[in-house]
Amino acid sequence: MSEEIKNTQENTAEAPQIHDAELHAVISGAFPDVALVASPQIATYAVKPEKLLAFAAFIRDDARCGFDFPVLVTGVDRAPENRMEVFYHLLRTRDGHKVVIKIDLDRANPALPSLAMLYRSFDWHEREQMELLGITFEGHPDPRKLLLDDTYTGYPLRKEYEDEAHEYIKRPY
Amino acid sequence: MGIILDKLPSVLEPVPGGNFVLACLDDVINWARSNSLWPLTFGTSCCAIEMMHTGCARHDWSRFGFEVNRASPRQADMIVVAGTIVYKLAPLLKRLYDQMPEPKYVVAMGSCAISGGPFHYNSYSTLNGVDKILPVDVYIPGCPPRPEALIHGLLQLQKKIKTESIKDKLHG
Amino acid sequence: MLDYIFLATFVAVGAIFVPGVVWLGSLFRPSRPSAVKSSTYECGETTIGTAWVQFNVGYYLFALLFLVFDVEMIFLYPWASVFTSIGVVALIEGVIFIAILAFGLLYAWKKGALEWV
Amino acid sequence: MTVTIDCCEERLVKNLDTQEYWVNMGPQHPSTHGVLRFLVKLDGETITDVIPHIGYMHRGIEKMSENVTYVQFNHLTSRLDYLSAMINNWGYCMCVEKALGLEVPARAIYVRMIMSELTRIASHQLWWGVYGMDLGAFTPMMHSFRDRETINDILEETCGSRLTTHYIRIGGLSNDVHENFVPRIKKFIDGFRKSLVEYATLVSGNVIFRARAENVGILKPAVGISYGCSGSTLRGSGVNYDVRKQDPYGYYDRMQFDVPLGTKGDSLDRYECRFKEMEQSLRIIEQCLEQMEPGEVVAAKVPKKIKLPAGEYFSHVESARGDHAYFIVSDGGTSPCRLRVRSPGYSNLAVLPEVVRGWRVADMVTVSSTLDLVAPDIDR
Repeated sequence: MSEEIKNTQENTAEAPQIHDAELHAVISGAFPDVALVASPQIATYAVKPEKLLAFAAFIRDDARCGFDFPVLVTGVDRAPENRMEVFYHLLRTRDGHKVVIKIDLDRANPALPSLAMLYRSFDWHEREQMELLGITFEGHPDPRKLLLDDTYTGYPLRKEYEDEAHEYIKRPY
Repeated sequence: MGIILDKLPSVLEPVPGGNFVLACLDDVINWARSNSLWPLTFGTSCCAIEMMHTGCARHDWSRFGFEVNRASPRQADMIVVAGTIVYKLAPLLKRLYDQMPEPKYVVAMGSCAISGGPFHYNSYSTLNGVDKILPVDVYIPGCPPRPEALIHGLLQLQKKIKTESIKDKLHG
Repeated sequence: MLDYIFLATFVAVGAIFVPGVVWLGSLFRPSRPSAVKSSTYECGETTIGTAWVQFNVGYYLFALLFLVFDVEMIFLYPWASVFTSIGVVALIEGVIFIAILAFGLLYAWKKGALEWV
Repeated sequence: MTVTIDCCEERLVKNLDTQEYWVNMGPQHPSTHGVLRFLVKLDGETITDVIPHIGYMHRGIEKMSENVTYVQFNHLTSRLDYLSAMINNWGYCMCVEKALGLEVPARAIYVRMIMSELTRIASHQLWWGVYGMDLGAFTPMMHSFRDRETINDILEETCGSRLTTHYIRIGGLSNDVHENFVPRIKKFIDGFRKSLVEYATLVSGNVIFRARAENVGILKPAVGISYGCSGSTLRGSGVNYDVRKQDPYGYYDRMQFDVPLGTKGDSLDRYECRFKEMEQSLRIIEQCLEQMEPGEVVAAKVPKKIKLPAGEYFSHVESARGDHAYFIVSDGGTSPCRLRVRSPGYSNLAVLPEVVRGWRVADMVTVSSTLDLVAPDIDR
């Protein structure tokens, strides 16, 4: 399923620009099949859900990488291409270098392993993406709702979200 | 007792050894109530900061008797809804309002409390206007309204209280 | 006999005036009791679980100590009012009384009743 | 938890164990700034567990960004964390400018830095005043709000609004500074240095305050980093992470200022870090005033209809509460496909159960105040 998605990205984008050469060397050395993805500012690595835990543990614990500061978990609903992306932003507290892990998911039932036990901050971030976008994070210690109360049934951040009960007046620009 | 906007309508009888005041009971009760309205501390977002500034040294709403911020609704007379009310908070605000003793007043401060303000459109969780759940007495526009605007709004509330009468409150 | 009459009238006026004013107020106060109004206030939320739980015994010890010294305070009031008319003997009596209770406090302190858990 | 009294036999001791009960330090509470709800499990007075409930101020700003254009979204950033409105504006505008490759003139960057540091001082003043009020002293609030009014006057004269200033725009500023902007700031700096001494004697030196704040709520550095805390909350535990130093934006690399660090990570260290930060902000403003020259305040070619090329853009700034980041995923349209805001309070609050377990209810108020929480910043 994610094979053809990866191929479509490869040939459209030109060779991805390497932002951080020695980091790229370390990562491609340890994880040869993880591809660098074209992104204008930060080194972004596309990882498949099954390799995510190993990759994240490596990035955090390896001395040369040492990305210990969790910044963001973002779910992006690509409705037209019928797929979803999840971005993990990580950062090094000693010199501020950043890295992004990108995971492509199928839009029908987006699921990926949870990094809440590796980075405790992602506990809340993942719960929020769970309730706003409907992405299930397997192995999450406490998958309760965080921001919304239980009168919300749908997933508000999805593109086709409609809600009469909460008077959601859409006025696009 | 701050700036007295309108005198207490009463007749002063000079009597040897002191004075004798004749006033209608309504006026005395309204005069006492309007000059000692205790707000409930209920600030949610940016308007709460402006409410704090009104409570502090420079604007100082204690000149008009609003100074004592009560944390519990049991001892509060009015509730200044300062900030956005979302659907998760609405039932709680309604319960807080119900737990306040009579006579109680509601001031909707800021455009969020009046109509949802900047979050009126495109927000799935903002209650568009606190008057959907509470009977509002005074609306104060602004985002956030200046402390002077808040004081002006509260003085209008005082005028409104001065027109009340105990007979409709009892049977109303 | 006359003094008692003064005391009786003073108590009677007090007993009548305070509840009287409260009753007068209730005539003009609007009162609309409702179920929600009488529900417990807990920061806007409904309460969870009961509060009738067995809590720490340390509270009881503090209450006891407070009671002892509160009663001591009450005894000192009449003593203070007639202090000048009795003279030095009253001072010695008072100091002995307070010293005994201070010794009691010291014992409780050493016993560890004042350590907050 | 049994109480052992040596003079009684074992039997009496056994049935003295205590039960726990739940208490709501709920949305409407004097010491939870704004509407945060802490569900606290208490054993007597000792906290055995805290469950922070948030979402009472969740207005769905990220969903709103998908229906408004880039320019229209700018004013919502100052309503996110209204105490560092200017810094949020700058964070968002920097993200869009980097994506468009806009070159902001030097004077605009200097004014942005001055305004950001002024907002940081105003936010720390409010934090200091309300922290005193949380501990039961009403006087600090009066002092800090009196000084905060002078900053409000400066901001109002230039930006027109006291709190939710919408002054920093994509490509530069909305207008140039007022002519008595610089003299007023100089007068403020001298006056504020004197009142900083007054603040220190009023609260920092106060023995009751030190007893309540020293060694209370220890945050270990490793726990702080894993929970993503940032700002003075993390620097109180000795981790030297400040976006202005680690990932300098604007002209922060030209400024000489040091980052105050704590040692033990208790409430007093967090207090001292934030308190000394005010002094550093003054130094930055003075250096900016010297280096600033008159000139243009808006970039040359700001496109009328702003469309970011497809891709992911990230930028983060050091707001008064910590690392405030914007992540925009654009599919080439006039409004972002997805806009994610990292609010520092969100992670600072997540660490509270770790720090407060085992302490008393009164200590929880101290710890949650030194984390400097603002509800709309947490719930977005």
